[in-house]
Amino acid sequence: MKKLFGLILFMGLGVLIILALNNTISFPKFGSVDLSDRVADAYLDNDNVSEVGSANIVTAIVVGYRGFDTLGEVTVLFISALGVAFLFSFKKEKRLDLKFKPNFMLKHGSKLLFGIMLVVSLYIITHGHLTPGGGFPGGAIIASGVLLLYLADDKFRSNIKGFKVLEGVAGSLFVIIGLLGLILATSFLENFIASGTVGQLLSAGIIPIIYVLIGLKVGSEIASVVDNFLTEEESA
Amino acid sequence: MLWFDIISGIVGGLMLILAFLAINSKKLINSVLLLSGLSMLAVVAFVMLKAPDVAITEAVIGSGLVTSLFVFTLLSTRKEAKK
Amino acid sequence: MIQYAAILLFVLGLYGIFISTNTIKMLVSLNILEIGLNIFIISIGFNYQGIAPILSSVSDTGLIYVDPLPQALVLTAIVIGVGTTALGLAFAKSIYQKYQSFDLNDMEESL
Amino acid sequence: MSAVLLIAIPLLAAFISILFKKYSIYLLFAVTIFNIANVFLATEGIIIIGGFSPPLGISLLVDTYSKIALLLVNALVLVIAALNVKAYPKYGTILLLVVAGLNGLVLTNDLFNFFVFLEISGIAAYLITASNKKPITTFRYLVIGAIGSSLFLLGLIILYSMFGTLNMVDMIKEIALNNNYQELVLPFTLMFIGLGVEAKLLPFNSWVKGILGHSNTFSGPMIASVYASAMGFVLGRFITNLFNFEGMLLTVVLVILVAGIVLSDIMAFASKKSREILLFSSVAQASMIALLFVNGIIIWAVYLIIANALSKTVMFMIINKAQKDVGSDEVKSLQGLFANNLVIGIIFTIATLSVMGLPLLVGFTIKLNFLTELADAGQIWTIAFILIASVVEGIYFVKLLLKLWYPEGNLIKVNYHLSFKLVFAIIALALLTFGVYQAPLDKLDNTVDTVMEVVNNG
Repeated sequence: MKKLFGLILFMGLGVLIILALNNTISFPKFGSVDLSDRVADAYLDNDNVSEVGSANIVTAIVVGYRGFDTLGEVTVLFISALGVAFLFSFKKEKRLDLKFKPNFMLKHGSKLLFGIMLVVSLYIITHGHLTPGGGFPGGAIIASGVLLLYLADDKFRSNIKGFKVLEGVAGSLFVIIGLLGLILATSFLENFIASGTVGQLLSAGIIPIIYVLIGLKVGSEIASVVDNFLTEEESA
Repeated sequence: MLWFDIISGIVGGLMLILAFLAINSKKLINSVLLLSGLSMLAVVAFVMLKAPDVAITEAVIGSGLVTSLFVFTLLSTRKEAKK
Repeated sequence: MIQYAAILLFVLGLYGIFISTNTIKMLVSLNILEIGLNIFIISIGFNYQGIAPILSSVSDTGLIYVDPLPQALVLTAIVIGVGTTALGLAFAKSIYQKYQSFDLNDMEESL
Repeated sequence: MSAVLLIAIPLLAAFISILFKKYSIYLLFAVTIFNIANVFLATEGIIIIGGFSPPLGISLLVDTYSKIALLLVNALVLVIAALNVKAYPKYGTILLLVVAGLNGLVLTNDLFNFFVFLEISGIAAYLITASNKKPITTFRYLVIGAIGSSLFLLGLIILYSMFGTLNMVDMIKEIALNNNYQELVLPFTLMFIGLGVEAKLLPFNSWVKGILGHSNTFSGPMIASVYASAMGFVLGRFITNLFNFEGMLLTVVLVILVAGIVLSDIMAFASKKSREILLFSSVAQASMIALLFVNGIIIWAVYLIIANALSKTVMFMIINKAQKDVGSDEVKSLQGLFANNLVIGIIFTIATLSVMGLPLLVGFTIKLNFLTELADAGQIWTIAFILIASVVEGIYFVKLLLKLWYPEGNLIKVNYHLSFKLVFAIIALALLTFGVYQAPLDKLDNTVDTVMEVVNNG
């Protein structure tokens, strides 16, 4: 009864929000957005596109115009990985036993698959400024590859220390590139490398470099979170 | 435009049903799997809304890694319950 | 249509958080809320005639693109959501280790 | 020096510190001291990031108002970390991220960037409260905090779709052009609720009791004074510049805030636990600060934030240390705490009297001034309720003080380290000086006012 009442109450709230939005004149109707009075219009402007040098406008925004947000975002992931490790720090650790015996094919096939995933993620990361994708999905694919290794082998433990070092170094390099922008150009995270021709692999200035760093950082952070979730206290 | 509305209506309706089931399901593992399905449908919605970057990210992170984290949490605690 | 569904998903997530006493259920509801919010954010930049904001060459003129800014924001929001969920699950697990349950009602008196 | 270093250097230090875990706390000291120096050197105005002019890219806004906030936040983090270096040595990296997150919150001039920093500082706060060893309360805090920031995000997205910009100064101009407040009610309500969750405003703050009611010498002052003051400054920025409450919404917000002050003072009155009395008192203060900002009394709101942060640091630390040694925070079991600790007792009394607003202390000056300004604005009902709340506040604080001073039965022993006494004495002296000597206040408040005007005019 309480649940039904709650459902009606919250659905009413939702309908209220929808009605309020429908009655707002400045709120554009779905599917008929006019970009000309938004700041996004400038991002699609030809001069700006060739200045930033990224064919994928979303990448241009994520790493270029709003690169500071992205720095904040990898920090969020960093701090939650830190927190997970903090909460799961036991005196004696062991691998979580999944009670699942992998066969020969899976055990060796997974290593091959891991290699393929690594290559794919590398492609996705380095082509982030040309095609959909980039640092976040690429890094997440690396982490999924690590996850696969964990699932295929009951005894597998990856090198957590290595992840930590990678995380720290990639993050520091991100900030250092930002500071280089402050020193070599005028402002933090400013592009200080020529942006080249739009559409080529080696273009867009610091965007591919930052995306590689983001990919490494996201990958190592999520992988260390996965490792932490797969450890437990040894009950002996 | 008409087809878009029909398909998006179906996707949206399915998402609402899945969300409702996920909230009200008795077993935790079912609720987690329904969330994963919901996330998959969200990927479809992102593709329809012309957001390929977001779709890829959601597919890998949202429905893959988050679900596995949920499942690991449930797995690690189920074993303790048996003891 | 999908915009309304997104708002309803958002309030469904809120509803789920308020009625459930189970930590895992609360996190599932939080994820539903975030999915709804993400779809809503994308939907405010959508245009029926628009195409995905990736240029094939600089000289393209007269093409309508969908708004790229909300997409960039959602990329950030998704990753932030993963961080919150992972931390929440870690807390849920440590609650479980302390009280042997996910249900907050089972341990209200020991609070 | 550029103000962006205030955010970038702590982040860099945090990323480096996980490679050298043992030295992270020393890195924190170095970084906060560097930041405090940097606040004085930083140039004021709009700081561009990424080399794109404001509406395109993200920018920071540095003015006297944000400089005061930065100074307070960084100095308090330094003091609290230094006093807890023995008891909680593992929090160096997290505190570095707290510094980066809160500095970003205060400085940023971009709504979505604000949301990102809200998440950074929020997640850091969950980890700080994990030191309470009460995972359930922390989990509740995490869920409520996540809802709050999601509501904030929803509100800002609606604003973006209406005005097509995320830059705050730009947004304020666009809103002034639009001149239709009716449309803004929904996004502003959502954003206000989202901020209210973090700023401990009453109907949205169900997490506070669990968190501060079980706090320790580290998490108590961090949440009750550092986070509270940063959120107070941020709330002030939003209320005076962006929200500009009008009409129905203004009435609703005023009623909520006044009810928040009265109700939380009554709850403090009814409580028998010393930490709960303190936490309800700080909830009342948070609502009071928001109320002053809504009424446009910026100067005294800023001083209230500073005075509150200073006195709450002292009070939470003293009570939490006593709780740790005695094992209970019931007022009864702490009776006669100050009979053995004369210095600590005097300092605690000064801080309490300042919060109550007795003459000769900074709390009195603030209260007198904002009541006069409210009277000028004709807010008779608000004044009446604030006075009632003050009387209730006075009664429960005097009761608390009497119990803590006069022992009953056997004496309890709590040892405060010399460094505690020294820092507390300095804070108490500051509260006294500001109360008697007001010349620097008058000079400072003008600048706050003028900068606010500059921002308002774009």
